[in-house]
Amino acid sequence: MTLLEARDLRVEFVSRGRRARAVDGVNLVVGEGEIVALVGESGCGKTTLARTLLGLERPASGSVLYGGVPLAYSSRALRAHRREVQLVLQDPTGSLNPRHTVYEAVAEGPRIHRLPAEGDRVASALSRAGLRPPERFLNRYPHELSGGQRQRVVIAGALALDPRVLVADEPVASLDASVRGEILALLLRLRDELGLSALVVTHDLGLAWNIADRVAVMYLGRIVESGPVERILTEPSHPYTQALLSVLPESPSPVVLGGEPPDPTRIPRGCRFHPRCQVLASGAAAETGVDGLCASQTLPVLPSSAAAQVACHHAEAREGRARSETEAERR
Amino acid sequence: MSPNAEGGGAGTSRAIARTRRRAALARFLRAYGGNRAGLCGAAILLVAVLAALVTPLVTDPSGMDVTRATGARMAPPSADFPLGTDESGRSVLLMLLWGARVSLLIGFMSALLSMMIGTGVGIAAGHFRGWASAVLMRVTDWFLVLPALVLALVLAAVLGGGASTIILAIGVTSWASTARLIRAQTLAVEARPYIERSRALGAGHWHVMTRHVLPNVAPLVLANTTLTVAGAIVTESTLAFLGAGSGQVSWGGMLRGSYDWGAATSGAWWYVLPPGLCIILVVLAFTLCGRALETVLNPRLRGAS
Amino acid sequence: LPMAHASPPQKKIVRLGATQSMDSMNPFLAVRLISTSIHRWMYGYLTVPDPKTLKPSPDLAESWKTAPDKLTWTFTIRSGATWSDGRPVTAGDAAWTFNKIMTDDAAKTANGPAVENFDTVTAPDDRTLVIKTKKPQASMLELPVPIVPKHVWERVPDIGTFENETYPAVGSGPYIAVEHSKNNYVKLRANPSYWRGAPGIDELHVIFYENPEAANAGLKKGDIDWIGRLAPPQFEALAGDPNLVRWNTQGRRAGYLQLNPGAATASGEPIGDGHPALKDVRVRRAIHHAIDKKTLVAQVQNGLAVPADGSIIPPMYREFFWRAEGDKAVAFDPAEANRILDEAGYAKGSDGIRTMPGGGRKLEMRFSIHTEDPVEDKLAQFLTGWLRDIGIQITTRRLDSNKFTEETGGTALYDIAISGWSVNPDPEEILATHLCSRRPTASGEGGGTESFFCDDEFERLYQEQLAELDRPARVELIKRMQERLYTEAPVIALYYPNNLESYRKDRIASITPIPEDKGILYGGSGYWPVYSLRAVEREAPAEDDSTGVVWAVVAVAAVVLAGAGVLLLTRRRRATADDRE
Amino acid sequence: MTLLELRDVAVTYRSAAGDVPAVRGVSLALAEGEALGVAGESGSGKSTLAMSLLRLLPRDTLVSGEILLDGEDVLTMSWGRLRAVRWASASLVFQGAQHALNPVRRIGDQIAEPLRVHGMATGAAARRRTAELLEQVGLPAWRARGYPHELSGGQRQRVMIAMALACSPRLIVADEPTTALDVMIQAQVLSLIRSLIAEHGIGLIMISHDLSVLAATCDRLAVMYAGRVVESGPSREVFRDARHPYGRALAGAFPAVGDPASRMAPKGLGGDPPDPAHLPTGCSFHPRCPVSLVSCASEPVELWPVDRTEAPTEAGRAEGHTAACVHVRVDREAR
Amino acid sequence: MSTPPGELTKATLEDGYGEGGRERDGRGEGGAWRSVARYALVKLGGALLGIGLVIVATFFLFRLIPGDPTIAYTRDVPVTPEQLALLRRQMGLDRPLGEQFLDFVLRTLRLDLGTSYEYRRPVAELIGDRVGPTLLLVGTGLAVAVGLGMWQGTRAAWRHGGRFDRFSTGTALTLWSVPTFWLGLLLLMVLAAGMGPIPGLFPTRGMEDVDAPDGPLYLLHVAHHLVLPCLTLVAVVYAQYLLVMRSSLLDEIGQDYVTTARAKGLRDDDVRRRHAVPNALLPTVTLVFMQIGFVVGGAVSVEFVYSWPGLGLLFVEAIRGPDYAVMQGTFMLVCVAVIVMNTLADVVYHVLDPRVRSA
Ligand SMILES: Nc1ncnc2c1ncn2[C@@H]1O[C@H](COP(=O)(O)OP(=O)(O)OP(=O)(O)O)[C@@H](O)[C@H]1O
Ligand SMILES: Nc1ncnc2c1ncn2[C@@H]1O[C@H](COP(=O)(O)OP(=O)(O)OP(=O)(O)O)[C@@H](O)[C@H]1O
Ligand SMILES: [Mg+2]
Ligand SMILES: [Mg+2]
Repeated sequence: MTLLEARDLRVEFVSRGRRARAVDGVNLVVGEGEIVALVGESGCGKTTLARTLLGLERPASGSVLYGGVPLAYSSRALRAHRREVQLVLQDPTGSLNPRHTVYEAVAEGPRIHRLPAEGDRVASALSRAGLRPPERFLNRYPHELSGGQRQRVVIAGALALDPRVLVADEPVASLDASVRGEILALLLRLRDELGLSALVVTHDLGLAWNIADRVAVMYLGRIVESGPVERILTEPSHPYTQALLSVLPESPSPVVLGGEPPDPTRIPRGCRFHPRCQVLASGAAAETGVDGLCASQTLPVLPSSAAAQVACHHAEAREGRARSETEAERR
Repeated sequence: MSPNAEGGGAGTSRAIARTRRRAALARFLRAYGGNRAGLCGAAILLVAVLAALVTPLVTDPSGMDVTRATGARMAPPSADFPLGTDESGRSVLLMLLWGARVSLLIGFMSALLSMMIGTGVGIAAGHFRGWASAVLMRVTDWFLVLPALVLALVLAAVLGGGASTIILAIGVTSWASTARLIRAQTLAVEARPYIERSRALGAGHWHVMTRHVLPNVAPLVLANTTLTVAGAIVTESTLAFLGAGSGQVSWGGMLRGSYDWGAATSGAWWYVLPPGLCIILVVLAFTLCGRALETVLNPRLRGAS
Repeated sequence: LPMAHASPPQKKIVRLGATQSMDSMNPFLAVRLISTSIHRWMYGYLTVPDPKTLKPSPDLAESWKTAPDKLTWTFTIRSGATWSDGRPVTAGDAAWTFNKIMTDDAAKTANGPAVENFDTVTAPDDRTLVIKTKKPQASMLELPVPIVPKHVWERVPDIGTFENETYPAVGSGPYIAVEHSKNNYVKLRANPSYWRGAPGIDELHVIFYENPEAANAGLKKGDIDWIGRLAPPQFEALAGDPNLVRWNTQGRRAGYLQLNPGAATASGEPIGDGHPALKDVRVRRAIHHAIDKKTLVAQVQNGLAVPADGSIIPPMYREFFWRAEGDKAVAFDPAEANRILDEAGYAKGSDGIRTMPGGGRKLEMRFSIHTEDPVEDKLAQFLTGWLRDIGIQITTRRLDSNKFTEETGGTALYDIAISGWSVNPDPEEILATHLCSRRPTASGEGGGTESFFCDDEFERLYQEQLAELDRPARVELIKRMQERLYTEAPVIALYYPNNLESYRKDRIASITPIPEDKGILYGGSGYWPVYSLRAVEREAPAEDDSTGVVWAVVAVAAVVLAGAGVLLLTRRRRATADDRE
Repeated sequence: MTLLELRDVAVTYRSAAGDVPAVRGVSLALAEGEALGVAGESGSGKSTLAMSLLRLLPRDTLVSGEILLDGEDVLTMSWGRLRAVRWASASLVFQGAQHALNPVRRIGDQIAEPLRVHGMATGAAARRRTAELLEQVGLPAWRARGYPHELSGGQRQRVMIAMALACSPRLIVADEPTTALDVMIQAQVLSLIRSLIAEHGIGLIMISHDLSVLAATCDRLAVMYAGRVVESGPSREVFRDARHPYGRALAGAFPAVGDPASRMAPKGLGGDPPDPAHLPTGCSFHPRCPVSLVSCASEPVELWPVDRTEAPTEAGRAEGHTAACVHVRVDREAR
Repeated sequence: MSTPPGELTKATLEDGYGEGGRERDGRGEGGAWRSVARYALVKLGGALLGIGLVIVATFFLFRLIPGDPTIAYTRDVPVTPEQLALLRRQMGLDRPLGEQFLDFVLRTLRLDLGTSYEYRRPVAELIGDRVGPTLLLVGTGLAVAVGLGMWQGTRAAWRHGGRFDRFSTGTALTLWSVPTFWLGLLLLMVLAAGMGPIPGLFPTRGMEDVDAPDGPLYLLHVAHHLVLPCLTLVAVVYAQYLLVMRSSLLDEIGQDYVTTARAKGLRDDDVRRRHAVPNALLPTVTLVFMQIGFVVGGAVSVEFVYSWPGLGLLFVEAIRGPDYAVMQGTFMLVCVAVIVMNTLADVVYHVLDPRVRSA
């Protein structure tokens, strides 16, 4: 069952007098008890998408649905929405007000929503986030905690509202490698124990492999490939996913894409990846005869489906050819 | 002490807040104690404020009444008048003490006014976006560059004499830098992820401004107010000297008096020097305290020095 | 230094310090005392007060006569008087000057009222000036109008904007202005062709100080030679300097309080918000009793004034001065004041403040003074103390002079106010300021009343003295008017400030005051003191300018040296910087 | 030939709150043309170590031990000699290139500055060399006229590298050169570094907290914990077969995508990083160690060779794989 | 684009994205200059707005004064009600406020600042006479104060905590606490009037004396007069520059690029001169200009004490008058001048700093 859904979402900014289409047509669902990873390089719109899902950003078009109901932007509706959907940010140090104790940090949500039995809520949220016994931490300040503990406090702050979905924007990127696993394990455990769904935004494919059920690869405001983690990360169809996987340190033959991060104020015509596409550059696309299409024909927005899907002329053509070949064989 | 979390929300949070405040205060005092200049300033201020507070208890205000003055005119220091007398035979020492009340009061009140305007405008301009903030900033910048003393003189001249006018004139002309500072700090605070987190928890403007921004800018406001008091005392004396005085015996007023009655040319140093030195001392003390507070409370500066 | 010290006769220079600067060099526009004084020295007037008697005596007008209708005046212009450019002074110049003021609004600025009553002014020939007035005008021989050279001024297109800053300026007075550095100084040179003969010095410099303390310092140091119009503290501060002569004489001025006696307009409508108690003459008298004029003189005027035992005409005018004597004199006597008030039914409350008879309004009054006047400020402090002793609470209001004039003269929004007036040799005008007709119109305009006083007796005496041509009889009438003012107390004279000046005796050999007996040096009417100035002969060349330059050179050298030192130091540092980081 | 040798280097910061021993006795050696990776969590003293190499620490910092650069001790050099050594013999690439470049000076000037300072080239020659360097790192020569803010993060990092190469030093110290960069840019920069090292035969010390990155770039790895090296050895070995429990945890934090063992099983290390001002006794890792023994709290540890055959040579300078864990010693002794 | 105001903290984004982290495309200088021009236009707009605000504020401030300007104008001169009415009509006081305001604005734009009550001369002319001396005093004072302050600030920051730092910061703070007029009076009493064994080295007043020498000696003459006023002004204001420079440089000292410069083998002096100071200087410039208002305030007291024939003195005289026309004119001029200076400084700063130039 879908909990949180983005339907044909578009978010735009005006930056330096130009329109930046940070999110440019995204369909994405997070099902109940599901962990979805959203990956992509810097500036592709991951954070914007996450913020829009929380109603922190207003979409230019499309809508955010929670439990099938489109989100309204009255402050009452937003507040209700934010009880169900919670955000965990990348930088736990920054996410905690240095002048607030752990207690106050965790109790902030319940106070805003005027929930009863604040103290109990805080304590239980802390212990669920793995800070046990909670009393030990209550009146500490953030600077008296380690990075991992801080991130746990942030997560506890979200848990204190009993949300159904956690949107985590790079939850471990600023943590030490050794601590990273602990936080990821916590997310997994919360899913198992509380049935909490999560959308994890990351640029780290290893993280997706570690905890996600599904992965969506984003490029320049669009999801270009999505599907189950095992399928996408082992047999990527989109050249971009392939490139991302290939630059992981251990991989044998890295495909380093040239150029700088793409610019959302200047989205290329046709396939938005084509100027950097190594497949197109290597001539492989020409072999399948889609090189013309790549530069001219815009790809449709991928639907929000749980199955593996890809937005690439070349992949489609190859698949099409493979299908026609099998069909031909069958025939 | 470890408050019992299960023991119910309100009590716990209050207990925590109390320990937290006590710990913060102790930490602050320790840090402040490490600042020698700041300690010096605080000591001088303590003496000045105490003197101002105690004066009405231990001395008789009739000493300020020219019709009851007992000394000779502009008499040099003597046993009866340790700092000599003024042109009406009043004790300069006594005038200094009573003048401290007015100077400090005007300093504090105008700094308070300035701080309230500055903080309000600064937080609003930093928190809200769009035209409202733009307008606020334009006005702030305008007040910031304008020559405050000139504007204060005009205001004092236009509104007529009196302590409240002086307070108003100084307050209205000195808030801009506070507002600038507070706005910058507000922007910095609002850029912190914990504000985003707070919003994601459902917080509204009021919550963000009062729970996050205000406590974070408060120390800066405190430090800045201390500096503003210093400026206000100097401005008051300058206004008094240039003829826009409050009409009460203040240090600036005494300097004006010594000037009007030719104390300097007739060699009455005891009438010219003490009020000026008092102003310097107190202003310097406020400045030192303000700077010490800034260093102690502002982590950015703490890193630098 | 290339300062050529030519040995031949050293110029005789006297430098006068003034704590005011010129508002304008154009005599049609200038109103400040400093400006009118300097114009007095630059231009001839029809008449000039006699240095002994202060009565009008011939200046540019050699003689004059009036027609029996008292409306036509014929002046004979001095023959042989010339402008400093060599042209003769003629009646045409005078006629042109008066006509200019009469016909050009801009030219009225300074002396408009003086010619208000003029009908025509003509010059039938070069030596005859005929002025026809609409009504008889007694002040005809005291016209404060400098006569300007027609041949220079008729080329001026717009008097209102003309600065008259071409030098040397063409004039007919004892001095010629040769240089004016705005807000710095005016340099005057003796007029060699002055009809009385050139003054005894070569140059007179008037140097403007904004800061009286600095002026004092300048006098002591010798930057200036003479300061006119000193405030008592400044005068006191100059004591003990062997090089200085301190000139302390009776002044023309009276300082007094005005008490709102129930202000009304000229037509009798009450206006303003004066305290009702002040309508009661007993209260006004009680206040008079509560004021210790001797202390006031000692404290506020540093003893450099005469306590007022009379009314608004100072004792300097011996003829007209009236002194309260015997039981008429109101002595400082708080007990008496309290008695009067108790008797009149103003009961003291528990706080020591009295209320109106039968309860009601407290005797809480405002005292209006000017902002930025230390003397008035101090006076207010004393008044507050004394009146509290008789159960009247005073709060001081400091008003800028605009508002002060408006509220104490027009709208009557005052209870007690400070006042003061310089009195001319003929006191008629000062007495007239207490006439009913001087009260303002309903819109609060015009008038020029000094007290909102309106008293039948006073009014009657005034009319009588107008018609009285016998001087002793007139003097008697005027004294009775003063007595009326004294007893009715719409104004309470406090003191008559002395005229305080000082000059360096190592620079100024002699100077004749006006009047010659114990008179005023600067600021008196006429040019006698500056005309009679004699400088001390000095053998040594005036070193002052070159010393300034020497010092400047020293200063510059010091700065350069310091700079070089700093540079050297940094060099040295750089050399050792190799082993530092 | 040894290019750089650290002998028992210790660095203690002086701060108002007391002394902070950030580096506590590190011995390392680097041969010419070799690439050494230093890994460790935040606060373990990596940057401190890097800065001490050129004596760039705050004036009042205490530094002891020996830092031999080409056999000459950096710590006892005169300032003049030190300035001559700086950049000419060893250069630095900092973590945050946006802050390490002077924002108000042109890129070309900044690259050419060390050339001028060390008298290697001036005027046109310096300009030519700058252009050459820029091209080496894949930037067009006209960028020399630009300012740092006109470049992206990756480009700036490349400018830093070009600058580091300017005087053809024999050693480059790169302190987290890719941490702030995006995946793809990170790959670009890393491949650039790798190729430059290979081409010029420069010695490299690369500092990172990402063991996987180091493993792919460096020949040897050293893992630091609380100011000490706790494991060192050839990079493959340390990454795949770490013997110190901390090294193992670090290596395990980077799963191989596609490896079923790590699917839905993130690995991590519990506990808090130590506060350098209040270090635990004995093995400073013992409070977090999953396999700690009672004796770990008291007994000091030193780097023991992992290879049982190898003799316990002077600590740290062994060519082979060493680790500072009692289990290593116990294993050895068990043989 | 269409984000509801207040619904997000754009500051986060501004800070995250504004700091020049992104690729820039305009590679030629042309783009940069266009941006400077645009910036200058924006600033000019701001300045015009500020000046407009000054005019509006002046009008209402001086209209707020209870009291009739005609009465003020005719003070000391007996006039009849008819004359007053005429004057009122001439001054336009009988017209509606809006019309009066419009008239005021138009006249101000034509530099017609009214007529002085006291001098009976156009205020603009009076101001014209006074501008020179004030420029001389403020200009010299500012130059010396800025030079001295920045030099000391640099030294102090570079070895912060050292003896020089403590000494110069302490001195500066103490001097900053001194009321300007008081210091002026003391200096006047001691150095100009002479006291005890100290001779009066400097003139007691003004900018020049009668018979000032001509030619180059005149400059010396004026310089001699300038010493004390300038000294007073500098003593009180230079602390600001010292402190600003010091803290600005302290900020820079911690930056990585300074470490890089040291790592490159630069001398300590070169690190400071070539790297740290230029960076610290840029933000200081803006602050320096913002303080001009403060300097002008100080100049008012100084001019008063030393009878320096400048605008400040005119202003004090006008306040004492009160001569509202002059007060109003001087106030407007000073405000406008300060605004213009600041705008200029902003634009210059913009041109100088490559970071903001193309942002
Ligand atoms: N408030 C904003 N104003 C203007 N542009 C914005 C704003 N927020 C985001 N953008 C632009 O939208 C694009 C997407 O930004 P976003 O932060 O969503 O990327 P991201 O994928 O999270 O990147 P990263 O991995 O660096 O966090 C960027 O190009 C950015 O410049
Ligand atoms: N100037 C200083 N004064 C006092 N302590 C310092 C100073 N600089 C660093 N430290 C402390 O020294 C320790 C080591 O710091 P260092 O920067 O070397 O760590 P690091 O391994 O580089 O960490 P990171 O991965 O975060 O860069 C830390 O605990 C740090 O707090
Ligand atoms: Mg992001
Ligand atoms: Mg580091």
